[in-house]
Amino acid sequence: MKTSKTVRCMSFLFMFILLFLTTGCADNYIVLDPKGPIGEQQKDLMILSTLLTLIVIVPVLILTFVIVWRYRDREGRKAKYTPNWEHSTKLEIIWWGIPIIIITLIGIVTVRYTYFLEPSKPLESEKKPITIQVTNLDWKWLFQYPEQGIATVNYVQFPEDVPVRFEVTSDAPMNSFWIPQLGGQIYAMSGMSMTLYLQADEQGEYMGSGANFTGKEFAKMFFTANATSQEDFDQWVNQVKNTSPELTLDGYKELTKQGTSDVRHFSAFPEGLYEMTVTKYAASHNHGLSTRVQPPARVKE
Amino acid sequence: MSKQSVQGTADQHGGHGSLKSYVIGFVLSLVFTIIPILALENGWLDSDKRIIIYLTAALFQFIVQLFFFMHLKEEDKPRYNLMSLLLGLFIVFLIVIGSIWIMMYNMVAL
Amino acid sequence: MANVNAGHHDHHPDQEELRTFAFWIYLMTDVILFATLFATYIVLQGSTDGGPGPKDLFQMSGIYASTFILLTSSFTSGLAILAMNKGNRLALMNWLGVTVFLGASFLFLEINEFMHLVSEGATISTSAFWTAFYTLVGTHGLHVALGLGWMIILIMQIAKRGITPVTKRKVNIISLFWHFLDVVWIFVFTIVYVMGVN
Amino acid sequence: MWESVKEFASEFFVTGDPLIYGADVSIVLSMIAIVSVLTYFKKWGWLWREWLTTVDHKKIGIMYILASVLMLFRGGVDALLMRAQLVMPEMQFLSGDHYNQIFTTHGVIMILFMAMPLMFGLFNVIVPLQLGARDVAFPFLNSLSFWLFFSGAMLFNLSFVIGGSPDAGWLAYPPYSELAFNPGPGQDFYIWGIQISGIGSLMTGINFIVTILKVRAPGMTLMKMPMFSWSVLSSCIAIVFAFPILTVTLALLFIDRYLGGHFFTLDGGGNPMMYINLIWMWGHPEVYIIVLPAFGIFSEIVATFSRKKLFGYKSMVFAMIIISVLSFLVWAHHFFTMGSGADVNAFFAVTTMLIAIPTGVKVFNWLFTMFRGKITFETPMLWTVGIIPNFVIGGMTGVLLSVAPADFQYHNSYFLVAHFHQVIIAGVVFGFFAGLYYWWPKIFGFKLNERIGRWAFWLWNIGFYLCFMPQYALGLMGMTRRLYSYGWDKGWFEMNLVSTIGAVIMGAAFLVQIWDIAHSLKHMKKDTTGDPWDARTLEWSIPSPAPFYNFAVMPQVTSQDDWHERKLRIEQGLEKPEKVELEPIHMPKNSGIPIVMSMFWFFVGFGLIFDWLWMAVPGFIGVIACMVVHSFNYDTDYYVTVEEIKRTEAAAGRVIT
Ligand code: HEA
Ligand code: HEA
Ligand code: CUA
Ligand SMILES: [Cu+2]
Repeated sequence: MKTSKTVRCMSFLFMFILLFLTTGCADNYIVLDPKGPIGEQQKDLMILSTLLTLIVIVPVLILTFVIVWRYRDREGRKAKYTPNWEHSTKLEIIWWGIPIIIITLIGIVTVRYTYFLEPSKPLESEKKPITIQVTNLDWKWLFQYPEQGIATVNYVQFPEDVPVRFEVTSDAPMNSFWIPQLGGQIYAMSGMSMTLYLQADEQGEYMGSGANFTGKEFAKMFFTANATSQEDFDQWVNQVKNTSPELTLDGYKELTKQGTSDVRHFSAFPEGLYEMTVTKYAASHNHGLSTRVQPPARVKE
Repeated sequence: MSKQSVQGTADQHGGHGSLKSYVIGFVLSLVFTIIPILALENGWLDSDKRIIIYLTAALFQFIVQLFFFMHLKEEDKPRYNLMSLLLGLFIVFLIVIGSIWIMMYNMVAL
Repeated sequence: MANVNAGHHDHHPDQEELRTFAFWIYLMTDVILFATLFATYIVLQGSTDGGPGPKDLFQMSGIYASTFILLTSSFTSGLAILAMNKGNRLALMNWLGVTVFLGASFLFLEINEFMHLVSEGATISTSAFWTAFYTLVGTHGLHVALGLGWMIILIMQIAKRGITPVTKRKVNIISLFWHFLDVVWIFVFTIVYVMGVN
Repeated sequence: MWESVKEFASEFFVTGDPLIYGADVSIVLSMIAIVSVLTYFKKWGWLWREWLTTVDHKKIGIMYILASVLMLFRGGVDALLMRAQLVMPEMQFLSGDHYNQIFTTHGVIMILFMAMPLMFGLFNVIVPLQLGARDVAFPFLNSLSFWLFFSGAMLFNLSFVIGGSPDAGWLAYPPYSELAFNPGPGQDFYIWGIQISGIGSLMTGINFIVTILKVRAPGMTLMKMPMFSWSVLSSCIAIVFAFPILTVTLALLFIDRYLGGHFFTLDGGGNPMMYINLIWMWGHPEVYIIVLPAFGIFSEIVATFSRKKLFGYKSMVFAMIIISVLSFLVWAHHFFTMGSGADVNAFFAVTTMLIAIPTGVKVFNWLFTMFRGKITFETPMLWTVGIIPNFVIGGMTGVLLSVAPADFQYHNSYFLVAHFHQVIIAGVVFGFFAGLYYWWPKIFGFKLNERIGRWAFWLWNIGFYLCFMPQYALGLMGMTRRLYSYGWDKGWFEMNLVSTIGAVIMGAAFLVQIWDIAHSLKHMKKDTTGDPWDARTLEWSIPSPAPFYNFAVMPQVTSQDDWHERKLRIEQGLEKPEKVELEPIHMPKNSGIPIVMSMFWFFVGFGLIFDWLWMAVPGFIGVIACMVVHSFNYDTDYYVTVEEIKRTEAAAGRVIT
């Protein structure tokens, strides 16, 4: 009798959990609700790999319940009992073989996607990418628009359907730059400028965050990534240019001090600030701001 | 630990190694030290290729020490010493090559 | 960790065999330790932060001398084993003494070199390269120093107790350790010094 | 004068938080209580002779287990505090600083001071008994390992009340853990606490490799060795090759902090990425180090309670060895997002996935051990059966994480937190619980109460699912780890609430277990058989608890489940309990050196943390002195007389003629 309770409780529990996972407001699962090509493909990959693993995992779970149920010790049971049966080459081949096959499949998919989704690979698009330089500071994000000449803190805006080339560095402990709905993250490290291409296919405000712990107020490092139409973007740039103060070198020094920050806008920033930030730590580091050849654009599958 | 519980023979790591083998080992180790020094001081080949000489000499030197001084090949069976050494060298290889590979070629940074 | 050689002793000869085996495994851990230091050194080799590099400051003649000294000491520690196997206690102690002397000379040269480098302005906090350099070479030096202390203690024990299964095992182990340090030095010599100035 | 004392104290002791004052008071009170009880009952001598200086592997094992349960409590309290802070958005329960310290100490304590010693405890108590050996190969070294672990753990825990705890995460990534950002002593406590206990772990690894390879009962070939011993061997192989890397990595960080080095600093050409690379070269093998012995435990339990031979023994052995080697090949999966390039990521993604294959083989072999068995569900088996689906799901999410491009989305999110708690709790913690329930009678001589045990099992499991399943969801909602607070706008409230409820249930489960122990102690039913589960391996052939010399007579092993086979033969009348010739048994003497030497290590660590050379240098000299004294000591063993063996066996209810 004990076992039947075991099984019942277990299955009850699983249902309960499933219920939770499916009913908890579905639109919260932002990672599974991507708004850009990179996030889209990462989601496909997540689903594909989940399905592939489930091919083995589900039978294993079922097998566990069946075996435990059927071979429990009780009065007058009919199931076989073979106390010395300890080897079967056939069975061994099956359970070495099936996982090998599944892993091979997942492996192939993974390797292909790894090359394809390499973060520094430009996105294929007719539109010219816009570059945004991101600096991780103690407990805020600084965004610089080298093409537009403006800068912002804890807020980044860009046009939809245009590839965004994020260049990411740090003037503080290592962080990780992440906008879940657009795609995966990349580490923000001092002395290096990491490249991450993302793109928003839809207008909207997306949550952005720092994903690698940097100290006391790390939890306050959320920012908003706002994808708008090209016109709105241009208008916003103009507005920032006309109404916001300038970011001076002293202003930057102020920003690097530890502390949180509200959203801020700057109509200009010191020439070459980003490059300076990177090279400050990269005196000997062999991958600072070298002008390396760009890898070829990715092609659609 | 009573004696019957210990595997392997009680043969002590004593009897091996003769004066001759030590002398040969010593001479060889001197040779493999002098070669890289000469290569360096006299500038044999060009500087990139010279590195191969250095590393080969070091490797031979290592083998000499292992066999002539540390008596690796005289071990009793099962050869746990040899096995652990091979596994150890494998891990050494991983640590060194892996670090270089991961650290020196960061592709995403531009 | 030097006390791997210690522990309770036993009159069964196989207990000594266990210890020798354990020491071998300890050596493997030391191999990994040095591998990690080497990996770090290699990765940070170029990170001189604009300061002096190996080519600027290394003085090879001293390094050659200490290399030959260490090689010779490896040989003499082997001779000590031979003497021990012949049951010649005095020769054993003498050869161990010679090894200690050579090891001490090696250390002396190394300390000298370090002092020279520091006087040239390359300290442990000059740049990542020098940090890695002092750490790697210094760790080897520390091992040598440890080995010396250990050998001296061993000579005292042999003087007191003669060649017994226990002292025999201890001598075997220390000589293994000494050869091992020689091997490590070969790689320090090759990778740090020779390739550094290449 | 008074002023300067006050100033010193305010820097030295952690101040300002009622929680910490509470802890201070309770620590002082319990110290006073312990000291006065010991003094009142005149137990100091007993404590010193029987426990502190012991070299008996069983007692050392018990001390490990005791310490680790204590640490489970400490780590668990940390977990509950974190869950309390996260229960709803914008909680004001803990400040950012405090929260950061708590998740750091939680991670470090759980893995290094809870899981590791619990594992070592079981190694110690069981492995020599399974092998039919008198003790481990090096009992003195074993005791030293324990005391080093203990000093390291105490040193680390001290940071809670003195100087301040580390707050850079359980792996202390630089540059945040460097002096420039983390000037307090907390990070040095981290370094020395782990360093000292790490040296102990390394020595344990060596000790058990030698024990298993060289000190087995006659006739027990490697392929007749019980599966738990195999798992210990494979785990120790990984220890021996991984822990030196940790030692070096921490030493380098310390050189940076103490001597002004530039390994991982921002300036001076330092390279923080190298630390990340190195620490995971240890960190990944470490997680398999703690899970492999659990695999061994499942194998023993499954065979015993299915009343069937373990299925696919050779395959199991092979799988385990592969896992321990492969675990060295996968470390970069922890930093796919560091930008090492597609080649590196692809390679390490594939090696990571490969581990699923041998792990799966083990799962299948457990299942087919039960297949056509006669399964009963005593607590050890209940845990094992509960673990299988749980661990399999955790392993599956591991495989999902190993899909490198997808990991760009999972990395450092609660999805990851859920993955590792699932493999660690379902694999390691529950596995060691299963082992504890299984071997408890052998260790202490009485069984734990089954009914209460079953309650604990259900509470732990329900709590577990409630706590960690929602965390997968949170990860997919974009919640990153190590957040001390989050806003209402994020939509993370419900799941966090459920998660916290789950954590509280696990806390209750832990209390039920403590109650189980207390209850069973009170209503103790002594195990007189020595073999309460009708089990299969040698440790069950001797009385419970095992006499200090383990085996009165060395067993002669002829088959894989030797004790089981012997029982069958006796039942069929093929083998009579034979007459035996007792011989005096050779035993190691107790030694006070390990504990003294570890105390000196403690002083070295403490002195260096506070830059007090007047303390560190004498401490170091003390360490050296202990080694020298020990090296000169040739009087370390004695013989147990036949008379005493007879008396001891008779007291355990065994007549030896
Ligand atoms: C005991 C501890 C333990 C164990 C056993 C595992 C097991 C595994 N882990 Fe986990 N892991 C951790 C502890 C552990 N892990 C910890 C602590 C961290 C995070 C640390 C931190 O960042 O703080 C981590 C993080 C972590 C990451 C990094 C993620 C990130 O930072 O972004 C990855 C990525 O690949 C990973 C993968 C795996 C895999 C593939 C396994 C595999 O070994 C799992 C294999 C098992 C199975 C798959 C189930 C059984 C198999 C079958 C039934 C056969 C068939 C199955 C298939 C074909 C799929 N783990
Ligand atoms: C062996 C490893 C292990 C174990 C067993 C656990 C057990 C638990 N862990 Fe932990 N955890 C880690 C290893 C482990 N963890 C690691 C390595 C990290 C990463 C750290 C980092 O980011 O650096 C982590 C991080 C971590 C986080 C993420 C923190 C963050 O990123 O912000 C959370 C959050 O929920 C958590 C929760 C829990 C819970 C609820 C348990 C429960 O299972 C605990 C069960 C509870 C008890 C056993 C309590 C018993 C005590 C009582 C009943 C007494 C009650 C009395 C009072 C409150 C006074 N853990
Ligand atoms: Cu990160 Cu260079
Ligand atoms: Cu891992």
